Amino acid sequence: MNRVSIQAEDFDPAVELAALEASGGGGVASFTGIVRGEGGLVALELEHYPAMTMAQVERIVAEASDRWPLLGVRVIHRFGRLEPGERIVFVGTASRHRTAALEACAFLIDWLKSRAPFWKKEHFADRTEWVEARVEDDAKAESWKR
Amino acid sequence: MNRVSIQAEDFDPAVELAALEASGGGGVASFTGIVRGEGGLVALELEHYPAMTMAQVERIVAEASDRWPLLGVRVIHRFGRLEPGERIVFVGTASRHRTAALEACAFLIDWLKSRAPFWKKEHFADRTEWVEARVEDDAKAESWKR
Amino acid sequence: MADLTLVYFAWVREAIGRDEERVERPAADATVATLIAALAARGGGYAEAFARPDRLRAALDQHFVPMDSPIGDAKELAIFPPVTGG
Amino acid sequence: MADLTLVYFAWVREAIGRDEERVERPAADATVATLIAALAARGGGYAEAFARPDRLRAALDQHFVPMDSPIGDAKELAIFPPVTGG
Repeated sequence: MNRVSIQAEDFDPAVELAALEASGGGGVASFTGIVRGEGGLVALELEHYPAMTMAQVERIVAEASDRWPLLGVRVIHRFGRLEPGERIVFVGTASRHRTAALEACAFLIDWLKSRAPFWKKEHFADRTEWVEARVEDDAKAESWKR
Repeated sequence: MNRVSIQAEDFDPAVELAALEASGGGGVASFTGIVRGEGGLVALELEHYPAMTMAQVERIVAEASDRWPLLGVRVIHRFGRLEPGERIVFVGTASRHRTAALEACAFLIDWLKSRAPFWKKEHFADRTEWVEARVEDDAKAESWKR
Repeated sequence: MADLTLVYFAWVREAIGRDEERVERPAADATVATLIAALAARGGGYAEAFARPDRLRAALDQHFVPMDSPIGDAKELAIFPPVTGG
Repeated sequence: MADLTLVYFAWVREAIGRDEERVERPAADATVATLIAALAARGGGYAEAFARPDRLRAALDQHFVPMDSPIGDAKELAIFPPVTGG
């Protein structure tokens, strides 16, 4: 019931939620990341490491399934050029228990931030800039360590 | 941008997510509760305290908005007779920051469990049974106290 | 002074056999707990519903209150089991 | 023994001006860090990309590794800034 997609195309959270709702659990949690259009951002460009990305995200999903009793996990991460308001990432989890679904969802998005081989470049009208990793993101991911 | 509905009718999480995605934040978190069909459950009957429910849930939402920088909150709680697989509750949050969206979503569902005036009765083929409040649910809600 | 409206939910309602009733306003120093004890003394469904006060919760005018709260001039007292929403 | 493929991402790739190249396999005791130092010594974009090793991360055969990891018989070494996905 676990599925990972790394894709350029947009996705439909409704379709993903419906599949998770049908997995027989009592709770479905989701997180959708959206490109913020702040500071005059024109577009975000996401580069990734194709040979590594899928395997790495699947490892993160397996770790989540190991730690929480999940009935389904769905991760979608986009790459390429994305404009403000566009979806970047989706994490959905289904479990018999709400806490498991919510915690696993938070864990997955924290780990994607600091362990999935993606890099973001911001395009403004007059310049481009690589997004710097945030120390807090790394700390967040570390905080899940057992 | 905060909206609460207490209703008998089903709802469409896709519509709710779309509205939250449009709120300008970088992250949208959601939790959907579903009736589990375990132990031969035929239906769940949800009773509530109409004069109190809306005001109480709005207080909980206001508390969440006070504690996290949220751009939008959506809570839907159903009452009446619900069959296995049907949605009971939806909590959606939008924020600039993923952690705020996820934490507020977890806070809201924990508080709905132990502070919203709803009571669940389980209908089986041969008997009915009022669901007992779980000590863990109360502990979960208490754990958010500042 | 106006009467007090009592409202019941879940198995409290079922044991008593009604969802609402009006009672004479209790004495000025009455608390939720003393009123519940007085109701339990009616016997029958009341005795059954209120046999274990630790399993009950209350709201005065739609706000949760502890059992030792004075009823004061509240208009509505709700008595019910711990909630199970969400 | 086969060559080693180097792959670069984000500003490392941009500074060097290519996303992939093959190099002669380094000595048996070489680590990621010693190879990066050797590459930096080429000057130009390499010196620029590898000026601050603390800002770099690496993966050997698609697994994150610390900078002091021996390269061993890995086929691919990726060098990149800290990731910013999610």
